[in-house]
Amino acid sequence: MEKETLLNLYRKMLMVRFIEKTHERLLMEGKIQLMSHFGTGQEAVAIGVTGPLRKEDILFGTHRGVGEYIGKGMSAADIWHEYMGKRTGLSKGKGTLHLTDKNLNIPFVVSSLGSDFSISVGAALASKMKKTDQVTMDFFGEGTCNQADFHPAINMAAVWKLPIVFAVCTNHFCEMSYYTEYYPTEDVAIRAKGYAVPFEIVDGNDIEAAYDATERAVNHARSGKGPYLVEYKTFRMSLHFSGDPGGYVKQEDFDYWAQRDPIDLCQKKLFERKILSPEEDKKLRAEVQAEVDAAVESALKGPDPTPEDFISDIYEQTGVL
Amino acid sequence: MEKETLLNLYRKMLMVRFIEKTHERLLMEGKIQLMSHFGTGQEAVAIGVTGPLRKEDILFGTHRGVGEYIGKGMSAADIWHEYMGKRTGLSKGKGTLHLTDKNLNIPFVVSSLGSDFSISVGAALASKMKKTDQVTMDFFGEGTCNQADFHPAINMAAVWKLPIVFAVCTNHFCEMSYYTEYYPTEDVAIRAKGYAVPFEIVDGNDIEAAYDATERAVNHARSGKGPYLVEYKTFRMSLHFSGDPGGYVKQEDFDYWAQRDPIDLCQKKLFERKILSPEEDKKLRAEVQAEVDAAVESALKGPDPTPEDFISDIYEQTGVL
Amino acid sequence: MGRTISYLQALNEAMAEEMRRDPAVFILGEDVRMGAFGQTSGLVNEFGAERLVNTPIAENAITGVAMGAAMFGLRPVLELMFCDFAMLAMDELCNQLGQWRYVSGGQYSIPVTIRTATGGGFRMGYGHSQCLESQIFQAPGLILVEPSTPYDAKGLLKSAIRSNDPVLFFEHKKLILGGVMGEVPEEEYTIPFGEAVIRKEGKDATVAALGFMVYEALTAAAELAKEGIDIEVIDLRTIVPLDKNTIFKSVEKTGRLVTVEEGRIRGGIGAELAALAVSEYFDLLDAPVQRVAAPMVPIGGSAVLEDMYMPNKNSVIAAVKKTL
Amino acid sequence: MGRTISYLQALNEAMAEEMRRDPAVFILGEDVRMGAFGQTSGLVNEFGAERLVNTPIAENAITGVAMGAAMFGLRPVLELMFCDFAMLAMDELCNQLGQWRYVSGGQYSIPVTIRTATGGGFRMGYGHSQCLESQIFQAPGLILVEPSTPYDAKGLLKSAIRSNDPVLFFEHKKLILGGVMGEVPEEEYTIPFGEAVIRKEGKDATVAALGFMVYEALTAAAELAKEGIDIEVIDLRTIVPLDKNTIFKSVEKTGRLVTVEEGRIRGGIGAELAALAVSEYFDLLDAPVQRVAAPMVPIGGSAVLEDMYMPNKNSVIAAVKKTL
Ligand SMILES: Cc1ncc(C[n+]2csc(CCOP(=O)(O)OP(=O)(O)O)c2C)c(N)n1
Ligand SMILES: Cc1ncc(C[n+]2csc(CCOP(=O)(O)OP(=O)(O)O)c2C)c(N)n1
Ligand SMILES: [Mg+2]
Ligand SMILES: [Mg+2]
Repeated sequence: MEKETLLNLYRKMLMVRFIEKTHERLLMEGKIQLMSHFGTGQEAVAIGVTGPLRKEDILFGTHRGVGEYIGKGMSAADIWHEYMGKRTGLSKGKGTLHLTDKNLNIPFVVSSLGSDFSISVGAALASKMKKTDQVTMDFFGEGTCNQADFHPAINMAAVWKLPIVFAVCTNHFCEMSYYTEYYPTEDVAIRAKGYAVPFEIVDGNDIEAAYDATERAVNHARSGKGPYLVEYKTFRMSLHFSGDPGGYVKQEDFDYWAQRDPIDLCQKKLFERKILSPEEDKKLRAEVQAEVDAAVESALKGPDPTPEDFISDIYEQTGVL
Repeated sequence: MEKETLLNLYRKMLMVRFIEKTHERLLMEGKIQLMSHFGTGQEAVAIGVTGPLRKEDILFGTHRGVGEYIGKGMSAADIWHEYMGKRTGLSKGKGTLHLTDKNLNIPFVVSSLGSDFSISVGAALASKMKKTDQVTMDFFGEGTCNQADFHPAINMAAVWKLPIVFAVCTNHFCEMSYYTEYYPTEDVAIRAKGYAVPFEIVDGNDIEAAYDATERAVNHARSGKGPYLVEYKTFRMSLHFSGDPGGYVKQEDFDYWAQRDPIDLCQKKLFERKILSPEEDKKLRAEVQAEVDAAVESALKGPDPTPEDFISDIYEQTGVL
Repeated sequence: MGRTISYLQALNEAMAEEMRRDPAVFILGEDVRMGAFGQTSGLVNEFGAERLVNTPIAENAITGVAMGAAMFGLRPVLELMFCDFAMLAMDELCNQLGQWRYVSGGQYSIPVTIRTATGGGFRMGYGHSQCLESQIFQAPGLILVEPSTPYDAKGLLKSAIRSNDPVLFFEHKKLILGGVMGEVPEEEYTIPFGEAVIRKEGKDATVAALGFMVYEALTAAAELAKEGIDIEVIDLRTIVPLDKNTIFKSVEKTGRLVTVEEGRIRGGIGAELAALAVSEYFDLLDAPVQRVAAPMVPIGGSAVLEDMYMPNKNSVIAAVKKTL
Repeated sequence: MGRTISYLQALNEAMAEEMRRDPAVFILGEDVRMGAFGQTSGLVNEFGAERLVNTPIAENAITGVAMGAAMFGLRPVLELMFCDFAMLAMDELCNQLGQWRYVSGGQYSIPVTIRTATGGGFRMGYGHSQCLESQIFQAPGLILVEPSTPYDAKGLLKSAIRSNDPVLFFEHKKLILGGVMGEVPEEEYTIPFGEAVIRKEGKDATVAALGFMVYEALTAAAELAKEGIDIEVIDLRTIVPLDKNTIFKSVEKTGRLVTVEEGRIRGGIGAELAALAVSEYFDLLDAPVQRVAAPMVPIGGSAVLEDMYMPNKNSVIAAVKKTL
């Protein structure tokens, strides 16, 4: 992988981690109430899934943290203004956790897990019918992959040979249970066999492996060969959400994966390949944290939605409400 | 296969064919209005799917004709009283096409295709939790197998190792289209791979092959090894429903499958194996038709549901309605 | 005017004209190339299989597909064969389709039209005969339309397809299968949402009806006329937006309101109309509001049971008399 | 009496007692062993993983599983984590679960209890904050329950589990997460469906409220009392069956009706109550009926927007005053 690319991915992973750690701190300090699902330890998946995407490509992301949104091009400020429910947010504070940016082709973070499977297939159908060369990336967790609509969605994508990538993040958990409680198989990816959709399984903690697999998948989809499925194996190092009491994660699993922190692994590569020195790293981290802090500051000062905002954007036609 | 068994299956196939042909005739004569989906040419699937079942086994059948209901033990009279909406019907005329018989463990013929996938899994879960040795047979068409809930249903059955058989009737059509329009694969059965569920594919026009495959599947499920999936390949020789204008079936397909009529094939076996003579066959057919005619006669004279029937059976608790 | 066509043909023409006008319009649904009830039949010949997308049987998913396509520049017209099956798609319809424009802060418009067959009378049993409009109209962000004549069917469907808001479009089976005929001009026209129509003027009571029930109300009006009772029959045409103005102007004149729908009574459209009457227009009422609707009973398969279930002209007549 | 426990514990006790009493009772749902909001927490220790079945994320399918199990001798208690997700299961709930007893001609009873968390106030956004009771109560064959106190929660949940009819049981998040406490006897008891309760007697207006809104109504009552306005507050407790008797006996006294719910207004529970009032109890009304409910707007994620959405004591006070 090119030096520049790896460094850029590293910076994005730092941004993700720092935004989420900052969110955690603000919650602890009682400065905000917005609950969250953190993606600690999964940054290489989120950034690897989005790294090879073009701006015109379409991303349907997950509820877990900000990874793929940073990866697709959102800034810390974009996120914080919306997260804090300000009218300066991308969705005027109406979405908060449901981050949306039409400009970046991030159309939907759905509330009912799995309800976006088919919406993403519809987006890919539009690309195909309009003969653009956009790819749709549908990124979701292994728990979500048990939702009913996975089945008709991947089936339609396969039948219609749509330019779409299904990216499964197997982070070992569905809420407060190990995914193995809900799976008759070790791997998720073999489900693709039923639809003759090509698939692969990669190490989700290795940013290069994750990126490369995504690139192969996206190229396949863009070239008109139809859908592709990638499973990224990783481990959720945070609890399910900010109110999760915990107690169900096996210590040995936690310890094993703690050794494999994707940011540490990437840092090691950067040091070994002399792309980055420890001093530069320190500076970079300070810079990223400063960007996050500035975004928080600015968002905290942002204006609230107004009573007019409250009743606008429901219908385009006037006079209905 | 034992002589007795084959003869019995043959008789049941005749019963199915004659009931449906009689229904068709009554419609043409304007004697009844009840629309129908006929299963002409698929009798060996329906009878093969139900043949190896015990009375305590549970059947979730399809909307297509009366095959599996006859196979599971309903009589022509059971069917006609209900079909004609009489209060002497099994469901007092409230179900009509939705044939139900608690006594025979035929609990549900659902209106929304696929909504019974999970209901059948629930039935199998109950058998497992209650430690009975019942098997649940979930029988459906390949078009229905594209409905979303197929996925979570077979997944739960596999995860919980439930005593259930998924039986797919691939009759080449989903309503007025060839199933290949909706499938990225030739076979349906390989979908079982995604859940590590064992499966096989059989000739659905050969009653012995169909019966034997079902028997293997049912034995597997009954022995506690979990679900099993069988795909029966056949061809729908009738149109989708009594109002279908037709015109979309390829003549060569029709001609090919007309040579493979399951009743003719079975009759040939019976003659060759000297289980039945042509004279006996003639007598048998007359006998079966007589039974159908008597059932129709009796049903036509059956009493209609009353205003009290209309408002009963909604709640068990009184005074709610 | 002058030309008389069927309700079915009116729908078909509306789709054909809009597809001709705008290449972004396409049709999807189960067997739309053949046309389950015939609404879309023949369109494939002019527009090709690319613009008539046959889908697998998966109602929630195909609703999502329509939604996704609409967010990226197309104008899908989705057919959900029976409105009973809309229950399979309620998350997409009510949680997502109706709400996403708002939740995205107005970034996305989602111009989806969903056509679906409603209503009973064909002995199709509990899950193919219901009118479920009133189980959907609680959701924000959706437009709900139910035309009763070929003229309205065409004009309102064209408006639906052009609308940037998601529209649910209900077609009663008795209207599409029953061959209801009506005058429809050759010239292009559209009908705005939110305008009810007075089908028959009258002074003794206001009857607000919907879809096929408009005909039952008109038959009731004719019979009541023989007894000297002169009712005004309003065809709502759109459930959301609701034309309160036309309805309550009429009530101002008559002092009496009867609502008529084929769906079940509890929490129905009649409940909403009655509630509006008693909260916002209390002073206009000279008598109790009467609701004609189906009882809280499933629809039996037997013809006898279905007939007991169905509201009809007799229910309307009885209800009107109660208000006098 | 004497013992004070939380709403959450009351639910937990009801399930524990019923599981002890009847081995056919079991619990299923997403993460019920841990307990998403804590209702089922700890039960796995006494009853084992066999009777606390963790399910995959597939709301329509797990509803079907509960239904199938109930048809074959078990008494499932299903948790749908958020009532917003009930929209994914509407076919099973409304078309199948509520109707199958009838369609089978009474052959099958389907004793399923479905518990689900309803309501807003926790900044969870458009799809985790709604009250969707009024989108389900159009369906026949279901019982709908929404208790507001620990006492009612326990007694009604026990009745639900024992009922041979399918019951939807709504638990407002402010009640389960807010730690609402109340007296609950040690001794066993159940509460029949269809009996509303007068929480506060009064003579000037009848306020019929539901779930958490009962508390807003009581707060409103206290504030109105300072102005000399004496309202009667009724807690409906069950939506189906509805205790018309208690409500309209009160209206007979007060001549005024205000309905209060957190769900959206159109076709809501208040619409049904208002419609009943104006059709069956017209002569009792001395003033327009007022409906307090949420507007036809999605729930914004921003605290500011959610607060604008939410009906509260001030809406109740304003509505009451409009009736006087
Ligand atoms: C339809 C629906 N059901 C349940 C939930 C509640 N829920 C939120 S996150 C989650 C677990 C998702 O697991 P997975 O897809 O593996 O993603 P992860 O949380 O591990 O990132 C659940 C069940 C939901 N949001 N939507
Ligand atoms: C949820 C739902 N969608 C659509 C239909 C309408 N429908 C009735 S039969 C049928 C085709 C079913 O195909 P398949 O499962 O292959 O069974 P077959 O008719 O071939 O026996 C369809 C779409 C339905 N009954 N339920
Ligand atoms: Mg996960
Ligand atoms: Mg088929």
